[in-house]
Amino acid sequence: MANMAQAIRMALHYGEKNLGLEHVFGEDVGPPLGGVFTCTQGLTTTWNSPLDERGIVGAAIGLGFANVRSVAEIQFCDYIYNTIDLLKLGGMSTWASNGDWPSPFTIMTPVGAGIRGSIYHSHSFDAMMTHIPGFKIVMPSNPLDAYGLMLACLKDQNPTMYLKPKALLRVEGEEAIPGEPPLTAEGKKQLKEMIDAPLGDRSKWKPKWPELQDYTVPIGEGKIVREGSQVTVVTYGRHVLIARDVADQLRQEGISVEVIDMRTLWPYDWKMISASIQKTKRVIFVNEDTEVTNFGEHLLRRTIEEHFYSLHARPRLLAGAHVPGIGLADNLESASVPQMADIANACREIVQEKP
Amino acid sequence: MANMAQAIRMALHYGEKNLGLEHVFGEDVGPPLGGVFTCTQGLTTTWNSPLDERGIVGAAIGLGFANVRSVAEIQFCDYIYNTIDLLKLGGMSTWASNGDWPSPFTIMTPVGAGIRGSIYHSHSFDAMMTHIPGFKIVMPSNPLDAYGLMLACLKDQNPTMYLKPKALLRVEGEEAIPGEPPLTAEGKKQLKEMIDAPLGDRSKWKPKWPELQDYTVPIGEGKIVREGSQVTVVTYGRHVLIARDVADQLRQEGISVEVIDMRTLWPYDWKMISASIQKTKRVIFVNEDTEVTNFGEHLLRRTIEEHFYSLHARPRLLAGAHVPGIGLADNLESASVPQMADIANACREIVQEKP
Amino acid sequence: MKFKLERKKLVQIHDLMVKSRVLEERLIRMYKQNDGYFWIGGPGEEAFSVPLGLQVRKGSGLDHDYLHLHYRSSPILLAMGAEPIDSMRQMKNTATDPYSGGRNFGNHYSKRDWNVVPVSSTIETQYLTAIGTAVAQTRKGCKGITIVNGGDSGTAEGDFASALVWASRPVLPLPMLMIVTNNGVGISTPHCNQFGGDSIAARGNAFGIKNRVINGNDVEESWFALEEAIRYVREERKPFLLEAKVSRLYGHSSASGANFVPGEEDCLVEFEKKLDKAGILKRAEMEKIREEYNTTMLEQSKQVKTEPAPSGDTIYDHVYYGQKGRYW
Amino acid sequence: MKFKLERKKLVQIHDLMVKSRVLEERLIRMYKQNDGYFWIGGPGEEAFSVPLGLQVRKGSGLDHDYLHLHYRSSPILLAMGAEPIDSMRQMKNTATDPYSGGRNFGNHYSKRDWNVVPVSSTIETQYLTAIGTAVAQTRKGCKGITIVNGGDSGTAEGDFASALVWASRPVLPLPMLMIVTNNGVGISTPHCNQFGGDSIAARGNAFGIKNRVINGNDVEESWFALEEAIRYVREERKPFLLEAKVSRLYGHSSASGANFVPGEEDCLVEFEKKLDKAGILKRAEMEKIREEYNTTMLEQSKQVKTEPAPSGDTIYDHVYYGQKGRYW
Ligand SMILES: Cc1ncc(C[n+]2csc(CCOP(=O)(O)OP(=O)(O)O)c2C)c(N)n1
Ligand SMILES: Cc1ncc(C[n+]2csc(CCOP(=O)(O)OP(=O)(O)O)c2C)c(N)n1
Ligand SMILES: [Mg+2]
Ligand SMILES: [Mg+2]
Repeated sequence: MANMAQAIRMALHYGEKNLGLEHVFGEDVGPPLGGVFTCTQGLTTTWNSPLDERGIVGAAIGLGFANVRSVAEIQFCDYIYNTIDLLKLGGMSTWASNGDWPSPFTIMTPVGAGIRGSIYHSHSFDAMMTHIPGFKIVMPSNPLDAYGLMLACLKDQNPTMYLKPKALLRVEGEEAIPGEPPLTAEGKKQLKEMIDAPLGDRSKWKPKWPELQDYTVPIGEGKIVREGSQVTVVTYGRHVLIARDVADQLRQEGISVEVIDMRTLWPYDWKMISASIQKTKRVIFVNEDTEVTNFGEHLLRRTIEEHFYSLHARPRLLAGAHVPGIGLADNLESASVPQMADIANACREIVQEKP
Repeated sequence: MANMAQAIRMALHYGEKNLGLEHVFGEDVGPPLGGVFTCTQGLTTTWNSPLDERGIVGAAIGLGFANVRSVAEIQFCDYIYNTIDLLKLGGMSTWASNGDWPSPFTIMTPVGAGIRGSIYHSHSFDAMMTHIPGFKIVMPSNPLDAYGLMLACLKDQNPTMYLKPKALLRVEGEEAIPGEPPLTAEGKKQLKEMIDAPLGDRSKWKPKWPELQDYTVPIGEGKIVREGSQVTVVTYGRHVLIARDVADQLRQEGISVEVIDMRTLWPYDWKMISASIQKTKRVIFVNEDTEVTNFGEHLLRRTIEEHFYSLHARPRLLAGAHVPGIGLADNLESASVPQMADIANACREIVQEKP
Repeated sequence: MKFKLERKKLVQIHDLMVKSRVLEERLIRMYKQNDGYFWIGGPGEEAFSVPLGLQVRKGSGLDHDYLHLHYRSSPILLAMGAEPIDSMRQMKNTATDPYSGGRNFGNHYSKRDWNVVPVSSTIETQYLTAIGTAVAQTRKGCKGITIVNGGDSGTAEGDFASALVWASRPVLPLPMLMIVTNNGVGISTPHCNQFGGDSIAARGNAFGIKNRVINGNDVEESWFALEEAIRYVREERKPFLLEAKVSRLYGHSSASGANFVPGEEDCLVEFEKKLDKAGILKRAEMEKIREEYNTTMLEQSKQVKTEPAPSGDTIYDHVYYGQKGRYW
Repeated sequence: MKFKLERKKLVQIHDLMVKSRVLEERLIRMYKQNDGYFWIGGPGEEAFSVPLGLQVRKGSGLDHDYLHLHYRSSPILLAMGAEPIDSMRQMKNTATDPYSGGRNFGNHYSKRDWNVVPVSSTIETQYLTAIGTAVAQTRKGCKGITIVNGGDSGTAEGDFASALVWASRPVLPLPMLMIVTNNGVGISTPHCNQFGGDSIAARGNAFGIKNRVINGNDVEESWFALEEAIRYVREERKPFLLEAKVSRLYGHSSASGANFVPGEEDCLVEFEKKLDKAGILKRAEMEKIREEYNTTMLEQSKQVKTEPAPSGDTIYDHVYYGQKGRYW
């Protein structure tokens, strides 16, 4: 019953204890706050960095050179755009040295809209990030995956980018993280008391961690969240939950939707996606980044490369409008990123479409 | 017979004289060098900035706010990646102020491979740039367009991004820039003597500018470089020349290739592209940026949206390999970006492909 | 103690400080009543920022001052004459919000008529855009200057140093007043843990930039320091770096609760004590001013609730200047 | 004049300076003979960089020194023991190039065994990655330090200031030696036009960072300044900022012709004059050393020409650690 913020916290704790994680840092990551979304509360290796994203990413790369495990946070992905050159650099060190230097470090950052975050707390980062070679890029849609993907990152020898769908950080899991208290109201309360920092003075507070177990979601493995036969919806992050709801709803209309949660954006599980498309012959890619030079366009291009002659309907992309930002007012946000109804309608349309 | 560097220089001179251009700046842009590719020699408003791309882009945005015309150079687009947040900011000011502030400024930067520039002098910037809303983005493939697109930028009320294909900067034009000396060996020599800075001491040198005329290539208008009927090749920058050569070569094999030079990457001439696809039913998008989350994938996606059911063959993308950089050695560069043979083969394949 | 400013000015400053404080408290209330999604603002910076707003050469174009501000600048704007109701419109993200049409968070001003460039949430980038207007203002005979402000933690971004480099280039010194309002903290991170050395202002020394640290909680100290700094920049056409120590009275933002934080010096309380003691204004008069603002702004906040929300089909408007609707 | 260093050391330094100069001249020649696409390097920085290379605590891992270098660092690497022929391999972008396998420009070293992190062409980013190894080296009992160098113009990038901020945080001072080799120019742009203030080193003051400006053309001044700075950083576990004035003897790079530029002080000439005068080495001996290096390196450059080029199908190798071939 841990929520995603707690799951990430537990994964980092597991990393500190078992995987040599030595530095968890970023703006307001250390005590007393433990991160603006509480993802780093109660850990022993956290510290507050200067307000300087370039320094943060540079430090992460350097720690990787030193082979000292770190997780660096960029407070919101909206503020990562002054470090693109450094991400490119971090993603290239192994390659540029012709294999001499491994470069293990993890950057995590909250992404996406859905919380009325206005222009600078609503950005998505999947488009730009997938254009940068050399990283492995993950994005969980539930607490268990959040835990398992973080452990996967911490075990990897390469730069990893961990995208946190910010609208899901408070959403509780339906599957247990190995070691967490029982998935009951009681267990939930217990976990909160164990690992959530109290309000008020925290200077003397120490968390009590559950006996957590190893659990890894291998990088590169997607997950079929709903099986279906008529259309495949490929997505990640918060749109997994929306697509799942769409699938459940459309089932009642007699439409069978398969939903794939990519979990890893790069290198991604093409085998799974491709097999599903081969089965359903219809595919919709969904994400909320702006739609021009968008990662979904890459997936669509690959679909065309390999399945053009066997598709039964035009493949589609549902993505964010190509606007400079997400406007704050409700109407503006809703008009800017794909909504549940948009996905449902696209599914209805595509299954009816005849070549 | 001006080459592209001279054409840009002449356009900037025209801008200084007639369009209120007041600041042309960047690293080594002013005297004595006049730019690492000589594009800014002999102008009156040039100056050397500090070695600080963030300051350069920030200054350009601020000059835009002040409504003072400027052209800022980033020495190589390889060094623009520490300013992505600022480009986003510059592209958003008009929108974020709900239309209150215009934001006229131009950034120019050399792009692309083809000169054995190794990792940090070979980058392309079209993928990332087209993902950033709010700019108009142009990229000439010949001196006349270079001139006309620069004037278009200088007349625009919005942020403009002027991408210079560095491999073409020394390539001479086949069409006259209005006012330049005759397109003869004599005229070429004359132009050189008039506007190329001499070797050695330049402190007393002043250029003699030809009587240049207004000539604008409207932003948003592509150009059909070769007419053809069997396949459309859509490209820009240095690959226009390569595609044109491919068309000429394949004509002899009896294959009719239409080549479109987009000239403006955003907002682009979809009307022209779409009409051509409607005619040929076969399309190949070519660029040299890395292929994942690539602008050509956007164009392909739009093609699928509007022409899926009428295409006669799978549409294709030829782009750069998804590697962290262009390796220096010949074999590495050739294997990393589309070569003439790759385009020719793709054309041969696609015209033979039967659904 | 004796004031050096004349009574009229003191009364005006006080009035604007109250107005500004009442506005921020109103915005916080709106947030807490779900009439806005996020609050951030400037309560605690009035003693410094009102004198700043009053000394700006206000207007549009190069001969007036350009302002590159951060998100705690309401006292500056109100001192320049902005209407509180417009801040409430932005808070409520109505279509009538004159600063962003309901697109941006509150306290993100933008006013071309007054050279107030759009406030961006991105920390410290304003020090870079400021370079541009200041370069523009190196034009011969130009009277305007460029003013930029930001917080203390933000000076860790390299952009702050970039501004120092650009402003002090021997070949083109810039008429730029660089302000840092130092409240000793960034969100939850104390300044003293993160910065070696004594002051932020001292960073100017290595660039030959005149600089000074002042108590920004003191109205008169602020007034005269600003007067001196602005005069220097305007006349010498050279940069000045001014660090003002201020308070953060309601925490960082609504994300940290937006509750009054006891223990910080409240410049308005201090100023009122002095005004009272000096016989410039009586307690009752000051109470009355506050009451009146409270009443008007409550009314205005009700008014704002009746105003229309922006419609979804406007999202593409103004990507380009003068453009409306989807353009591609 | 009298030397303070002992004879053996002086002879060693001289030998490495010559070796380093001859290598650069060989690389330039290779470029001019079309055995390489681009030259950039460190002729003119030997008097400073050889003493640096000799004082590095060389090895791999936290207890040795990490080096975050820029593209003029051949004298450092040679002093540490690098083989000239390997630089030629990189120049000729052969598959045998141990630093990048023919991927990167010459003088872009990378050597994990010696903690030399990959040199990147991007100006000033090395000051940011240096933060990371230095943070790692705050581990208790750690003996290694982090050394970073770069040019003067590059200090205009905010990254340089970021390093100052991070290195001097009161809660975690970093064991980092920050070096600026100031040759007074960046490509074509003179330093003096672009920077106000007296020195780059002085920027450390506002952060409480010890700093010093030295004549990097003087071998002994460099040696002892480095000795002092390195000892301070290693023992105190605190940062030091060292600015060394050096020369740029062959212009910026092959882009500006790579020809010898008269008028700059040549540290090797100066050093040889002194060695001669002090009777440490005779002219003829020094000539001989140079001759020998010339001969060997000419041979080596011929050898390099016979070595294989990397093949096109390797472009995907090592995107990830240990991975070969196209992986997606
Ligand atoms: C580039 C960037 N990074 C991070 C943030 C998130 N953020 C908003 S305010 C803030 C703290 C700012 O502290 P300071 O500069 O001292 O200003 P103050 O809020 O104290 O006035 C942070 C980290 C941001 N807005 N922009
Ligand atoms: C971020 C970045 N911007 C621009 C360049 C292009 N460039 C290469 S060297 C150089 C000048 C560097 O001058 P300086 O820092 O003084 O070092 P020097 O070459 O004089 O040793 C420039 C502008 C670059 N490599 N990286
Ligand atoms: Mg602060
Ligand atoms: Mg230099």
